Formats: sequence, structure tokens, C-alpha cells
Amino acid sequence: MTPVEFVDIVLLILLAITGIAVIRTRNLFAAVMLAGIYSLVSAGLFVVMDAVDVAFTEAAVGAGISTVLLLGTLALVGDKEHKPQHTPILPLIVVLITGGVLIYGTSQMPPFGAADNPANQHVAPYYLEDSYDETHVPNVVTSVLASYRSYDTMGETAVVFTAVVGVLLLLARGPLPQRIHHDGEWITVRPGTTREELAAQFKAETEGGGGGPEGGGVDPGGGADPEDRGDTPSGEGGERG
Amino acid sequence: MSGGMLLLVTALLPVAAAGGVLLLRKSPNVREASTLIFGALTFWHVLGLLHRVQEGERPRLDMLEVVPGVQLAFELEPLGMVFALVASFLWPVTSLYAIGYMRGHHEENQTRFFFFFAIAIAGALGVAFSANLFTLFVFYEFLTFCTVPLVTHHQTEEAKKSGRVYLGILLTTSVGLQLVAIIWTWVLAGTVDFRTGGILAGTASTGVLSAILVLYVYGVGKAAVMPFHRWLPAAMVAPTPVSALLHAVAVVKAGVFTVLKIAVYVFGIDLLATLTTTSWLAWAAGATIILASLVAFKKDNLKARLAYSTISQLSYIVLGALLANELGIIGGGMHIAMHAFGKITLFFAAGAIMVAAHEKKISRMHGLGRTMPITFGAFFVGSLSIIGLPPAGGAWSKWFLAMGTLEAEQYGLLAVLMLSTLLGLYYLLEVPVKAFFFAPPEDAHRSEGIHEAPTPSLIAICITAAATLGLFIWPEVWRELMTMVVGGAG
Amino acid sequence: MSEHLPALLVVVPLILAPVAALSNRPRAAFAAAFAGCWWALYASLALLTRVRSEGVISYALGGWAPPYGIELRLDLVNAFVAVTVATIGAVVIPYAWTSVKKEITEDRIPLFYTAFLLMLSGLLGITVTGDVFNVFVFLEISSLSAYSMIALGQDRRALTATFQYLIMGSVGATFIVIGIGFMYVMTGTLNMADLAERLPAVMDNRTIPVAFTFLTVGITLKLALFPLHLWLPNAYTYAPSAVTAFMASTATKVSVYLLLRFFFTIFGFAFAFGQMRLNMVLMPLSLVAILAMSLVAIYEINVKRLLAFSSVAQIGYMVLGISFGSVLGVTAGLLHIFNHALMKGALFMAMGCVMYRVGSVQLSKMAGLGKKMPWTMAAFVGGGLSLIGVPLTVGFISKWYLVQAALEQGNWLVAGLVMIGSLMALVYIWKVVEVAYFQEADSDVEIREAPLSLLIPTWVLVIASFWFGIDASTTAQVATDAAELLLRGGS
Amino acid sequence: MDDRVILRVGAKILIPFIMIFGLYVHFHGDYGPGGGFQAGVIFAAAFVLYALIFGLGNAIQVLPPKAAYICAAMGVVIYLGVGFLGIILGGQFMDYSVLAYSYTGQHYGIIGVELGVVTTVFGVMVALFYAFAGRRRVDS
Repeated sequence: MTPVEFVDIVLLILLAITGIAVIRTRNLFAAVMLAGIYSLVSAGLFVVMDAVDVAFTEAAVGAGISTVLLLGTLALVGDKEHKPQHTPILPLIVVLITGGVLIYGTSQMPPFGAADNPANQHVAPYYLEDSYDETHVPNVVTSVLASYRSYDTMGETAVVFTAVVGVLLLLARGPLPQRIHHDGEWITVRPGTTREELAAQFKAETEGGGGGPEGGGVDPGGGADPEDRGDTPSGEGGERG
Repeated sequence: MSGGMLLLVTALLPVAAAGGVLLLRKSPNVREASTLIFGALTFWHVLGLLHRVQEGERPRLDMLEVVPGVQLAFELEPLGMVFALVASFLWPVTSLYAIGYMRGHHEENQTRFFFFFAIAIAGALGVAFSANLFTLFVFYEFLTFCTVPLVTHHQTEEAKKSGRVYLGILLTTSVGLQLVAIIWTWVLAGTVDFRTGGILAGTASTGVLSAILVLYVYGVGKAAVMPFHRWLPAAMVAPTPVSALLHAVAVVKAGVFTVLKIAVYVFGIDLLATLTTTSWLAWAAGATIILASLVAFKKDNLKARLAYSTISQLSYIVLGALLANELGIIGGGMHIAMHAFGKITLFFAAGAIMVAAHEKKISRMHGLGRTMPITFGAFFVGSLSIIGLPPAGGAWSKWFLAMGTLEAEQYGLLAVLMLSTLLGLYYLLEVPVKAFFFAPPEDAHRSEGIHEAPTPSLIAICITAAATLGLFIWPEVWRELMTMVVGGAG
Repeated sequence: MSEHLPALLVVVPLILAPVAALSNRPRAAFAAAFAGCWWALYASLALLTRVRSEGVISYALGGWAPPYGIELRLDLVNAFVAVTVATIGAVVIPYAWTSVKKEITEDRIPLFYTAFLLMLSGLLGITVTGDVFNVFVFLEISSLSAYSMIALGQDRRALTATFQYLIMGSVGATFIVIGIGFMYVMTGTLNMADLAERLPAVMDNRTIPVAFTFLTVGITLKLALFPLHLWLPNAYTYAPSAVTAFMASTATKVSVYLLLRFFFTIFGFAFAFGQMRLNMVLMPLSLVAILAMSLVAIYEINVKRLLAFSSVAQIGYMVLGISFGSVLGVTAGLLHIFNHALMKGALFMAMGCVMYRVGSVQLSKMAGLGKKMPWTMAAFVGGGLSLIGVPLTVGFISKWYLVQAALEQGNWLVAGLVMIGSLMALVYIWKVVEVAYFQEADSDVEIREAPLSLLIPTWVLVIASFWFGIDASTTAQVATDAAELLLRGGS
Repeated sequence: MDDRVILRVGAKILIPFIMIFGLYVHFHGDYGPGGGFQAGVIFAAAFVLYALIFGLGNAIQVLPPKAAYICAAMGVVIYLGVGFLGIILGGQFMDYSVLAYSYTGQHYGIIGVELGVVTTVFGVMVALFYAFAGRRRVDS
């Protein structure tokens, strides 16, 4: 066993242990932390595989920011997981089959990192040999990402942007309000509104001659607006639909 | 005007009439007048076409190519002429009748009624003019859909249920069987055009072709071969003019017309004669003739009895097509016309009884003949034609059909025809006989007010009854056209 | 300018997305979305015209020759799909303005249009690209934006529906990327044309069949083929009306396109159907989809849900066509992509009109609507006729080719089952028609016809679904040529 | 708050270094591992750390949510802008070679798109953090 193989095996065992631990624990805080560790270990694996750029990203995003965001979510939803209502048999079978097929598929793959792999024979040598002449960027990864395949990176940037659009759509300005149809009028109902409040609101809106219930400025980033914290979700509302 | 354009104009006239009905909905008199004028115009144009067809012209109009190789196109040949002639003549007559009926019966939504009525005629003409199976199928389905609002006219639970049966059976058969057969034909023959001598000969094994024939005969649900006949009695919830024109003439005749057309122009008589299923199907039609007559025998509701009689008579035509010889085709084609005039007279009379005396049951019509002599007299004439007795037109078509069975050496089927004549003799003539010669039932509180039907209706009844008699004397047009269909000189 | 159309088709809507977000005013964001959609329609039509006259268009992004750079590659197949997507986008967007104003709170409208533009450019990006990894990137854009838009539905259950879709969609996307990875390992390339050239040499390996399997499962999940359709009904039911109309007519269609692209262009017919016997899987599944899902639709009482199940059944028709592996079959599949987009778009938009006035699409709430909203319900009937496959509607054209493809192979049983499927469509459409036309309405609720701004786009699709049913020669010709192209294996 | 002195002092020292590191990662991307993506995350991490220790209110004063949101959108605009520049200057979309002579054009292009990436990623990460952290807990 070469030293590299030894490191590989240790890291993979660690990865498996963390993965199983994430599944087993009912404490979400622990799960989030373990997920962070999982990312860190995978970052280590990527380093061993000489994919430092990927490792860097995994460490920064997977272990760093996502952990913080998940913790932020925990602050909202609490850190105890409910007991799952369905049996995990079917998902387990699906996972086992998928895993089996993956192992089957990799079993005849060319050995990792060998120079005569198809993956190292076709496009990659071109990048290695010609990219410096064509771009004068020493880091081939950068020249591939930002120039040869910059359209992909553009797409990735758009994906990141799409993510924030989605999150802001759902989370900006507190819990997602509902628009419901009531007696020929559409009105806005915020989660947690009690029945009496709803009646009062409805009365105000229909007698007030309509107009947008949402007055004023539009601030999609306003989730953190301190004023917004005043809109108290109480009683019967809640996020669960 | 070129023949093609004339076809288009003729088919569009009823659409224009429908538009007129919508525009003039505020004043019923003008509305009905416009329907009548458009009806007369349509018939006038069809007569013009008749002249050309008799000269040997085949007016054709290619409208557009729907998918490569499949066109929406009109082409008028003698068989289509027969159907077009019948439908376009009876439309204004029925409209006249409907004016009296709908008002006398205080029906609601009359505009909608007349609108869809006109549209349905356009559909029937489209069927008659179709140059290929695809176009025929388009108008066949069109006819199905635009008659649904007429069937469900009263919007009651019963109407709703009937609508379901109507649409269900007609679409199940047409989409599930007929369309498959059409596409199969297209795959085999590479064309769906109607051609003299057929297009299917030699394209596939006789087994496959036999299967396609079965799909066609049962797929044309409008021909009401049992067991796909239930829609026709169901459609009787519609107002009587609908039953009269559509379910005795336009819709059902579109069905049997399709069968004849497929027999002659898709399979060809020669091919048809070689297929094993042909005679089986002929027997299925024969069975329908007898069974439907027996059911009609037991129905007390007059319209229901007429409906089953129609089912029975339709199978005459299907039988004619499946005899696979010239006489059978001629007889079948002529029966389209003869039965149409006879049956519409019967329905007119039934409607008139309903409007004037509010009676639907035969058992309660005893003695009515004395107060409504014209109506029941017309009923008698119509019955003669349906039974196939002189001096009514029906005698001729029955004659040819019987000759056809003899030529095909199908003596069993000849016996079927004879038996059904006997049955018809009873279940149809029972009505006028009882009306004229039986005493009214004790409990019938017949008000003194009962007399004949509203005048427009009465005129219509007289026209059709007279025509039925006239057809006995002048059947020549129909025979000539049908002879042209089977390739004779005329 | 015109030589850049392949790129501009995608990136113009894409750059309008952040512009819409930055504008932060509903009206301005709408204007951006409107411009993006109509630009896409113009560009895609121009491209289709060019492809028809000049053949395949290849566009090397960044000036890097493929396979080193990313290539956009348009042939008849994806130009046709791009036109479908763009058409629906251009029709739905004016509709969205009125509909969204009611169903979504004002503060979220600018971001809604941003998401809409992102989804549009994502779908177009998937369609026009000639690079498999690029497919995955744009798939993510379109999926993420779809998730967030569905969640905006005015029913709380929209959130659960989104979550389901998110999980299933992510699994699908992961499977796709695993398949792409495996292919890269064995060939060293991501370019589709290049892959098609290099794959045959390594097909005996286990890796490629496994890659094929992962891609198949991933894509069929995305296109909601039975039994991987479970995410679809809820997502369609609870999403805002405009989103449902757009998604139902585009998202699954693009996935069907991907299926075609991967099976025929990249792996090749011989491998997909010969070695992997894909038709043995796809045909039974699509038949079950057609019959079982139509049956479920018959018993649905929420009309949007009913239409959603009908969509799963209709997807069955597309996949069934593909599973014949013949020119006719693939033609039927391609045609149905376009045709179903038109009719389902019209139907869902009609339901959006009902939602706008009635606030619900429960069947029980629709009694008597035939009189109160005559134009809306007439549009529904028009779309319904097409769904049933009545002649002179687009639905008939699809069926014509599909049954032809079945009979050509002597498979009359399948032909019969297709017809049974369309009769089942008759049952569930008629169910709605009966309630709307023959049932008396609650007299105390006053309901007016939907505003013209909703009706006009709806009717545009209804009329289109008749137009392309009456004159299908162009669409059929394009689809046939495209199918021949696919079966020849090249692109 | 007083018992967090160590944290506060530590953070005050750390944050500038984190940001410098972010700049390093960004600009060194041409030579070693790193680039806009990682740099954006590292920058965002600096703000997140600030917000965690000095409170959301202070963080919002330094960088309002709206600014983060604008960054997220602007980055995409910048990236695509570089792409459009290629077309405007007569090349293909995303063609850097027309931006300037030879590989200098590649340099400009890569710097441009990396700027777009770092802006978007930074903006998105901060906006996401605000969105989650800014929400009140909903108990049922």
C-alpha cells in the first residue's frame, strides 16, 4: 500500500463514518456540524486527487458558508428532527441499487490518473500544451473555466444568482404570504394571521376601496429589515403546509 | 362557377345560415325566414350540382394539405350526390316543420337550436362531398359534435345522460375503430382517396383486410349496427325536428353513406366479395334488422319505436353494401333516399301528435286519427314506404336489395328481409290503424281543442308524404345515380 | 448580428433577468420579461428558418473550436423545440401580467419575472447547446427557477409540492451529471458530436451502459415518465396559473428533447435500442402512463390536477412515439411536443382565467360557468377537443402519426390502446363540460367573464391548436425531417 | 456583550486578513488554485463573521441587504457584459481575443468575468445569510 492509498482509505473511511452519522442523528445541530466535517474530509480527498481548485471550493462553500447558512436555518426551525413518518426501506433500496450500479459502472473504468486514460488523451492534453500559448494563464484550470468553457461558468454564475432569487422570493419580508380569493376579491393573508385579524383586514380592504395591500417600497433584500421582525407569526399559522 | 367552387359555396351556405340565425336572434320571424331562404338556396345549388354529375362531371376542390399526402378535399360523385340531394331537400322542409313545432311546443333556446341545426347540415354536406377518408372522418366527427347540443337541448338529467351515451358510443366507435382502420388503410395503401374500384386491393393479406372491414363496419357507429346502436334511441330526447332530420336523415345516413362509400371506393366490390368477413358482417346486419324490429315491436313510446325501426332500416343499407354486388349497392343507395323520405314523414307525424295532442304513447293514440286525419294519413304513407309496399318509394329499394340477395345467393338474408317486412307491417301500421279505427281510451280527457298540428308543420308533413308517393312513380334519378356508382352507363 | 443568434437566443433573456431584478418595479420587470420572451420567439423562428434552408448551425462560443470550447449546435430537432418553448413563453408572458398581479403579492413580482426569465433562458440554453455538461448547467438554472416559482402558488400546499419537486428534480439532475461524468471518463470529451464519434469505441465497457442507465433514469425523472412522475401533479396543481401554463408546456418537453438527443445523437439508435433494448422499457411504461394516468384524471375533482395527470398521460404519448424507434414514431413524438404544448397551454390558461374570477378550480365551483364565462369555457372546450384528438385539431395530427407508427410495425394492440387513451381524455374533458354547461350555478355568486388580457393569450393558443391541426404540413414536414436526422444518427 | 471581548478583538484582527486573503485568492487565480468563486465566498465569510459577532444590525449598516442583492445581480450583468463585448467588437459571444491584441485580450476577458463571478458569489452569499439570519423563528 502506497502512502497515497493509505491516506485515501483513511479519508474514505472517515467520509463513510460521517455520512452514516449524519443519517443516524436526530439532533440537527450535530447533523449540520457533521455535514461540515463531511465537506472538509471530501476537500481533503480532492487534494489527494490533485484537484486543488475543487478542494478549495469545497472547503470554502461546503464546509464554510453552507454550514453557516444551515445554522441560520436551525435558528429558525429548531434543532430537533421529527421522527420520520415513512419507513426508510424504499429509499434504502433505491440507494443500495444506485450504489451497486455505480460500483458496477466504475469497476471497468480505467485506473485513476493513468496517463493513457481516454480522459487524458483527448481534450486535456490540448489544454495542457496549448493553453499557455493561447491565453498566457499559467493555471490551466482557470483558463479552462474562464476562457475555453467560460460559457459554462456564466451558467454557474447564473445558477448562483437563481438560487438567491429563489430564496429571496420565498423568504424576503418574512413568511410567504398567501393570496386568497374571497367573495370576488383577492386579498393577502400573512401566515399566522388569526381569524379575527383576517376579518378585520378583509373589512378594511373592501371598505377602503381596494388598493394594494402591500403599500410602499419594494425591497427584496429586506428580510433583514429590523422592522420586518415586527410581523409576528402567532397562533395557528406556521410554515407547514 | 367552377364545380369545385360550387361545392364549397354549397357546403358553406348552411354555415352562412347559422351565422344569420345568430345575427337575427332578436326577431324570430326574420330568423326563421332566413333559414328557409338559405335552405332553398342550398337545395338550388345542389340541383345545379346534380345536373353536372349527371353529365358525368366530378366537381373537385382541393382545400389544403393537412399533413403531407393527406388532403382536405371535396369531390362529388353520384353516391355523394344521393346523400347531398336528400339532406339538402329535407333541410328547408324540416325547418318549416320546426317553426311550427318549436313554437307550438314552447321550446327554449330556439336560436341555439336553429344555429346548431344549420351547422349540422353543413357537416352532412361535408360528409357527402368528401373526396377521401380523412375529409369524411373530419366531417363525420364534426357532425357528431355539433349535434350534441341538440340532443342535450332540454338540459335535464335525462338529456345529460343521453348526451353521454350519444357522444360516448359515437366517439368510441369512430375514434377507437374507424380511425384505426383509416390509418391502417393509409399505411397499407399510401392513400386515403376514394377511387373507383377501391384502393386496398392487393395491399395486404385477406386476413388483414377482413379485420379492417370489421373495424370499418363497426367503427361507423352512426350506421348503428348492433351492438353499437344504443346512441340512437338515446338521441330521441331531442326535440322532434332533430330526431326527424338528424336521426332519421342526416346523421344516420352519414353513417350508412360512409359504409357504402367505403365498400365501393375503398375496398371495391370485387375485393369485398372475396373477403370472408363480408358475409359474416352481412349476417350481423341481418341480425340487427330482425332484432331491432323485435324491439320496435315492443316499444310503446312512438319515437322510441321509430328509432328502433330506423336502426333496423339502416342495416338494410349496410346489408346492401355487404352483399358485394351491383344490385345490393344500388338498392342500398336508393334506400338512403327512400327511407329518408318515409322516416322523416313518420317523425313529423309523431312530433305533430306530440304538439297537438301531447301524446307520446301509442296505446294512448286510439281514435286520434279522427281529429288529426292529415297527420295520420301521412303516417300511413310513410309506413308503407318503410315496409316497402307500393305505391311508396320504399318498394323500389327493397326490390333491388332483394334482387341483390338473390344474386349473392344469400337466401337466408332474403328471408330476413321478408321477415322484417312482416314485422314492420305490424309495428308501423298498428299506429294509424289504432288511431283511425279504435275508440279513444276512457280516461282520455281530450279537450275539444285538439285539431291538426300548426300550419307550417302540416305543410311540411304534406310535402314529405307527397314526395314519398312521388318516389314510387319517379325513382329514376336515384337509380340512375346509383348505376353510375357501380360503373354502369346509367 | 444574425450569425450570433444561437448565443443571443439564450443570453438576451439571461441578461434581462438581473436587469429585471435590479429594476425592482413590477412594471419594469415585466417589461424586461416581455422583451426577453418576444426576443426569444423572434430569434428561435429566425434560427429555425435558417436551419431549414442551410442545415446545421454551429456556433463556437468564445471563438474556441469544439471540442475545446463549448459549441452551440442547432439542427432541425432543437430549433423546433426552441420555437416551441419560445412560443409558449411569448404567449404566457402577457397573460402573466394580469394573472400574477392577483395571485402573488406585489413585493415579489419583480423577482417573479426574474425567475421567469431565468427559467426561459435555462430551457433555451438546454435546447441549443451542443455540450453535455452545458446541458446540466442550464438544467440547474431552469429547475431552480421553476422550484421557486411553484412555491409562490397561493395555496400553502405549493410549498410541499415544491419540496417534493426539488428532491426529485435534484435526484434527476444528479443522475444526469453522473452519467455525463462517466461518459467523460471514457471519452475525454463533453461535446455531443465528439461524444457520438468516440463512444462506439468504448461501448463494450461496463461504464457506458451504466452511464446510459443513469442518464435514462435522470431524464425520465425530469420528464415525469410514469412511475417517476410523482412530483408533477402537485407541482402543476399548486403553482400560480401562469407558471403552470408555462411549465406544463415547456419544461417536460425540453426533457423529452434531451431524451431524443442523448439516445439518438449521442449514443446512437443501434446502442440505445439494439444493445440496451430501451424500447422494452419505454413502451410498457408509456402505455401504463397513458392508461393509468388518464384513469386517475377521470376521478380528479380539481381541474388543474386533472390536467396535470392528463399531462403525465400525454408525456406517455411522446415517449411511446420515441419507443417505436422509427421515423414515424419519432415524428409523432416530436409533433406531440409542439402540439401538446399548444393545447395544454391553452387548457391551463383557461383554468387560470377561472382561478382569476372564481378563486378555485375545484370542479364543484365551476357549475354553470359555461354561461357566466362563455369565452373561457369555450377555450377550455377547444383545448379539450384537441386533447381528445378530434380531427382538425393538433391532437389529431399527433395521434395520426402515432397510430401510423404503431400500425407500420403491425402493433395494432398499441394502436388500440392509444385510441382508448384518447377516449379516456374524452371522459375527463366531458366531465368538466357537463358541470360547466349543464349544471345550474349558485345564483348568489356573481362571476364575470375573465378580462381580455387573460382571454386573448388563451385564445391565441386555442386558435393555434386548430390552425396547426388544419394545416399541419409545415410542422409535420419539420418533424419528419428532424426525425430522419435523428435516426441517421448524425446531427 | 462584554464577555465577548476576545471574540470581538479576534474578529477585528481577523476580518481584514480574511479580506486580503480573498483578494489574494481572486487575483492569484491565474497562477494557483483559486479564482472568483472561492474569493467571493471568502469575502462573504468576512461579512458573515462580522455579522455573527457584532450583530446583524451593525452588519446591515455596513452592507445593506439591498447592496448585497445589487451585487448578486450586477455580477451576472458584468459577466454577460464581457460576453456581449465580444460580439460588439466583432468576435463571437465570450470571445476575448477581440478585446485586445493577442493574449492580452484573454487576460482582460478573464479578469472581467472573474470580477463578475466574485461580485455575484459575494452578493449571493451575503444575501442568503441575511435572508436566513434575518428571519424570526417561527414556533408552532
